[in-house]
Amino acid sequence: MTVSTTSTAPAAALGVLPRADGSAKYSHAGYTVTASVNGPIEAQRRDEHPYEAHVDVIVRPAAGVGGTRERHLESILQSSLSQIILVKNFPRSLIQIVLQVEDSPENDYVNTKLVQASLNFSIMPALFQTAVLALLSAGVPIRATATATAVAIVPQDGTKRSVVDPSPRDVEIAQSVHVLAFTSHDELLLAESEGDFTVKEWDDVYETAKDVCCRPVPTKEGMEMVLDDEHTNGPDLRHFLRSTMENKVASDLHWK
Amino acid sequence: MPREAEPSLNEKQFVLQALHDSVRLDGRELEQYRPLELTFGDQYGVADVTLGKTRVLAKASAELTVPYADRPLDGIFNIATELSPMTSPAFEVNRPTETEVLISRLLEKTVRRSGALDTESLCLVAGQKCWSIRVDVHVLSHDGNLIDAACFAVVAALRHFRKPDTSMEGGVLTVYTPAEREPVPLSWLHSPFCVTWSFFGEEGDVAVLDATWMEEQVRSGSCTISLNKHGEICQIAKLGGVPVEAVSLLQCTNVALVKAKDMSSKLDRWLAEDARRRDKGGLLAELSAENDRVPDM
Amino acid sequence: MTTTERPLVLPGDPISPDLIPSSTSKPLRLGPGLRHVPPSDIVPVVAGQLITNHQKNSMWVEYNSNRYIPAPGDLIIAQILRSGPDLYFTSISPYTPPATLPHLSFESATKKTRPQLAPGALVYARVVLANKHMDPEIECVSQSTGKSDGLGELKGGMVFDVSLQFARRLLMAKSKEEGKVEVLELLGGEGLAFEIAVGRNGKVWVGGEDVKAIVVVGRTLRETDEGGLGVEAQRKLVRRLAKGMK
Amino acid sequence: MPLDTSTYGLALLRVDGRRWNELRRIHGQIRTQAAADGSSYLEMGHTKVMCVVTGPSEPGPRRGGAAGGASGGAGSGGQSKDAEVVVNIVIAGFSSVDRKRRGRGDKRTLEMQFTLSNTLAATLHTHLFPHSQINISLHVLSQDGSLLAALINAATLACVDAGIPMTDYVTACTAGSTSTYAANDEGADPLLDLNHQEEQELPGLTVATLGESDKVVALVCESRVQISRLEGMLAVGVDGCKQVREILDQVIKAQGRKMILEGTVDKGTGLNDMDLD
Amino acid sequence: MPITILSPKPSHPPPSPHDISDSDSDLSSDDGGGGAHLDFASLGLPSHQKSTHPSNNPLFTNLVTPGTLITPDPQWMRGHGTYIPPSTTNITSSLAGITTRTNKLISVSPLRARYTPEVGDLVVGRILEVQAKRWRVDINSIQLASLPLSAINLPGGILRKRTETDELQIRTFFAEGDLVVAEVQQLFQDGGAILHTRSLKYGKLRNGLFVALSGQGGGSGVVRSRRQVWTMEGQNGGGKMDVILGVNGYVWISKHVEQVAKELEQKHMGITNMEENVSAGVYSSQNDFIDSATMREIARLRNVVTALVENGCRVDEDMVIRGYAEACEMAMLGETGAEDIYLGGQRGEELTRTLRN
Repeated sequence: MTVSTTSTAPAAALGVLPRADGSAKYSHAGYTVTASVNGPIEAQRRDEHPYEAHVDVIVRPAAGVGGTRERHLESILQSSLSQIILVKNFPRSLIQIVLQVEDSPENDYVNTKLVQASLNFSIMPALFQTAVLALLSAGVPIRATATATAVAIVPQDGTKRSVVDPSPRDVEIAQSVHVLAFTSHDELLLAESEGDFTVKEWDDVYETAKDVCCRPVPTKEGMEMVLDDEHTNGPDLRHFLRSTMENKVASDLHWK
Repeated sequence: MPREAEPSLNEKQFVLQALHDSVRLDGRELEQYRPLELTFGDQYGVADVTLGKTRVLAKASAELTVPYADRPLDGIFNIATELSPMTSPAFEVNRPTETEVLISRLLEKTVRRSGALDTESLCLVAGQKCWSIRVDVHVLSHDGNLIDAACFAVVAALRHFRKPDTSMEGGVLTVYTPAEREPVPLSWLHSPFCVTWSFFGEEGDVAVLDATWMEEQVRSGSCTISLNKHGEICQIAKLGGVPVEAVSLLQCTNVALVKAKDMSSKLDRWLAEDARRRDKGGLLAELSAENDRVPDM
Repeated sequence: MTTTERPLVLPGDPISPDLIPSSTSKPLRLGPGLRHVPPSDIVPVVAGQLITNHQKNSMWVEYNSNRYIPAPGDLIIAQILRSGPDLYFTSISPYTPPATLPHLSFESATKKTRPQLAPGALVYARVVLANKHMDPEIECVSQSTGKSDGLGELKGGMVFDVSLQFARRLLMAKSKEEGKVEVLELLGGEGLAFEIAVGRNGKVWVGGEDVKAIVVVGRTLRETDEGGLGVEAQRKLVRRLAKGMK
Repeated sequence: MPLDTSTYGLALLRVDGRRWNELRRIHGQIRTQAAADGSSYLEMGHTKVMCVVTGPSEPGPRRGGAAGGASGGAGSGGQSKDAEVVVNIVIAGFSSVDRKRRGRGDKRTLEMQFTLSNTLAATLHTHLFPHSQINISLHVLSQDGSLLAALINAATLACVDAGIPMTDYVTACTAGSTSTYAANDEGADPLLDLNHQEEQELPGLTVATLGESDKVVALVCESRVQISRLEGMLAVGVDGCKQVREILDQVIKAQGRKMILEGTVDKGTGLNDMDLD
Repeated sequence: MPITILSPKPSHPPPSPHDISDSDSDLSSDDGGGGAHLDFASLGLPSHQKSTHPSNNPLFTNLVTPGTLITPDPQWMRGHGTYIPPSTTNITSSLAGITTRTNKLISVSPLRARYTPEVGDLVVGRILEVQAKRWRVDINSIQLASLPLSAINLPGGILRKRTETDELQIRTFFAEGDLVVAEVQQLFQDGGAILHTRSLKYGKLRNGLFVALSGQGGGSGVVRSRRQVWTMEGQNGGGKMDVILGVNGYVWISKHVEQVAKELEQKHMGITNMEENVSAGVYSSQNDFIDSATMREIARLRNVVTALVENGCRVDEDMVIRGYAEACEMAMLGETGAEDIYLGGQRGEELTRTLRN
């Protein structure tokens, strides 16, 4: 089984929405997502929890009205983000995360139906990553940072190939698609799978994803990156996250 | 949902006092817009408009569908405006607020009712097949004057948009995927723009263009005028509020025309720039014969 | 200062032990952005620069945000929402539960002589009580001296929103040296007459007679904050705006 | 069915036989509902509306969302203590030819509610009634053009009947132009008070003014028209509003006279009666 | 730039200004400036009125409508129902009503308006809300009135101290939906009223019937007068009836209960004594037995009141007593005799016509 990736390096900008507490715009693998984070703010009575903050995630497709698929994505994101946010610090309050999809890669071979939007499962990593960046931008206390990726198992010439950050075309022909997220402590935070796969395949996917998400932070010399030719699959998300935050902190603390 | 915070009495008084002295908090002239910027997305039909700290994203999309029974010769054209909590936590999902209804009505009147898009050209087979064009307006950041920004974004997105090409041969309708044939632009008739005046004070004697959110919260009335560069009014909406001399309203309309012409030429320029940028790669070169597939329509 | 002394930390990053002050005489004090995980781990929860003060035996993470979380002792600008039977409900930051301000928490206030504040009035106040399970409480009088110490209603003027960090820099005792913000002195130097009150909740109140002067002060503050201007750029900005006023 | 405007140029008569500057018949009545604080019934041609005003009174439980009607003036609970003007419009299914039912969330109706409530809030002295609500309920029984204008006029009448202090009457009417924008006819004449047929085919606007002044409270134009024609249309509309004000004033005065004659109210003391005491 | 009306090219003479039909309630502006239809008959006015042109009638000179300029003379002071537009001295009417002048004060009393409370008014109200230390009472005004717990007579006499138990038991005195008669004790700055029931005349209402009319403030309805409460004999075998005309337009007609009268007699013996007798019975919500004849007469009295209002008459003691007597007579002339209490439509008109003459 070979591993391949089609995507380019991710790009992100923080604080793009001047009126939100925190915001981020993130583009990767053809997806562009903008997120806003507001909180902790007053929770509605029905969402109020006496001992912890309610995390509200809203996913809005670029075109068309959201449906059950979006609600499903929201509930997955909500439960995994609640794990890293220190919800106990803000009882009875609300942390609201709104994810607006701006662009998703188009499958040039199909004319999609758009009025009833149904977001593709493989958008998950982009949504997740944008949410984490926006939380960092808002300064909402979190336990650890986290990175996420999608891996598809695509049959090819009788063998199977796993693709990191699959394109819509890959997803269409894939046997199974998996989304995994890891915290900065290398803990598995989220694992969602669709399709047929064996335990062995899942193990492979896990290793691939962990490799993308949990690459050790390069030392100051940056030599490791060059020498380590095994790690050429996919972008180094953890490094990306750190350098993005470095820029943000540097510009915030320019006066120091 | 938490209520929208109201400005303090000090702020209200100060803003009014300053406006009476023709001073705006951001140093603008009364009839001056904030910097208007537009970026197109990688795809066709995505327009991201910023007006100061107000930011609106519009995305146009097309779908094949059946025309309405009472209008068999027309395609379908809709503008969807929903303010999400991203705009402000005071907006709730699936609970339309007054602001939302008003914006959506204004866009509807300005763009749809004024016949900016030729809906007849969207019809493919009378009574059976037509295009349904939909524009989704997403307000990402609200710092006043959503209407002007949203209208600009909608017009920009629609003019930038390309729908899949179709052909009719021997009664067989073929819809080509983007891989087969380069998508085609919509049949566009004229470009209307909204210009919103805000009136201040008991007498409504101070009139200001492109109000910020703070100014909107203290204004006593507003009037949105939609025009195209040919000097045709598409819509005027002064929905109550402080009484304004009829003569002043006529002057407002004349100034609005100047602003609309200005927006029109800006949009033309940006569209041309984007077209040049896209053309460079020679998009058609990317397509390879290997990818030809039987169209699914 | 080199970056090694102020390393970038992300939430969950391990902190190398040599950065943790090891004085045995004083207890270790953790500032904002850090979390103590028993038994002995100290973990950042926000992204920022880790700052260690060996003298005071304290450490914290320096970061910027837009959402004010009340802390006791902070000076803030609050807006009266409504009056209850014996206290005012005030707003410190948008969309958060109201903070309470007892009617008697004003200088020499009694049941009969308490100040009458209309909904929408502004007060400069100090946070007395802030904890995560209760709505915060603020006061406009010093508990120890019974004096207002400059707290109380802010009359007239205008409020400008700035980032929390910029408000903190303005409030620093040596704002010019430590906070690298010189605009207020510069504006005063240009001959502008104005009063100012800075709230830790990211609000700056500017009072004065001249509407134009207040607007210039406000624009200077906002542009310095949003543009992240250095001292030299601040000088240029003030010169430009002050010139435009005349 | 396109409106045949070709004959207008010859006879200068409109489809219903009116001249360019003529209003249709206006019939107004007040105090039509005994139980209400104020009520009115108004016909402008074949457009017929009914209005009931309740209040100013203690605001009821807070309504959720936009479904409960648009509110103008100042909201309750905020800093401002002014009365809130809440308008609710019900358009009867049988009021128009197509018998189309409009749901509660219909955006056109919501927009009209908003317009009406903000129009009335501009004249009603809402500051006199702190923490209260003025409920205005309108029912459209029959539609033949100039609907918004008829609603504004009916609401004004009902508010006067309810004894709510106001700066002056707010009256409204429509104005149009004799040829469509496409005709690009520079010599197009303005028209006063459009009926349904004219409203469908010709450019038009609704204008509401305050009292006898030229001050425009509401101006709604929903059709495409050359900017050069706006002045003429607006002028005719503003003049029409003044005529409507005169008519509404007479409706109120007639009721007042009736009450004086019946002895329900005293005749009062005026400035010139000073010698009497 | 003044507004000009652009007239069509082949200029026709504009239609004559609309002849405004002055006194017509059914007012119309016909095509081409139609004529006025004067139809006094529909107003039910005496025919001799026809000759007077309304605008010349001195009766109508003080009738004003919103926006009417009353005087530009700055020597006058503006009162209720008027305003002065900014940067002028013009006292302008903000209501449809009648101007009244008290010395230098010009005000307009509306043809009709909601009740505005004044200190000392006797009102009938309905408890809408029970709060910790007060009730909120609907008195047909702009705002709900409040009745503080401290402003009622507690069982056990006036000297009894109010305790926390009373606060907890607040619903046992008045609960939602109860009707009370009370006096306006004080007004808030914003016009809200505070009531009290610290007198035996006031308190919970039972054994009777409630009628809502429009109150003092304009138009037909209850007017402020010398006596708002009285007891009258029922005809046709009915017992004594109490009538309470709340100044706010709420009316209560009930069976007269002797016990209260006895207590009133005791009043002469000493107020403290008597106050102690105020028992929990005062706050009972149970009706006493009412015989059917009294019930019928109560209903007849109610119909008299509504007929008066329907036909634009004022409602005061004199009118009600005379109206009741007249109604009894009218009933006796009919076929069913005393059982006929119907006073709607024509019969009501007939009744009021007799009373007016």
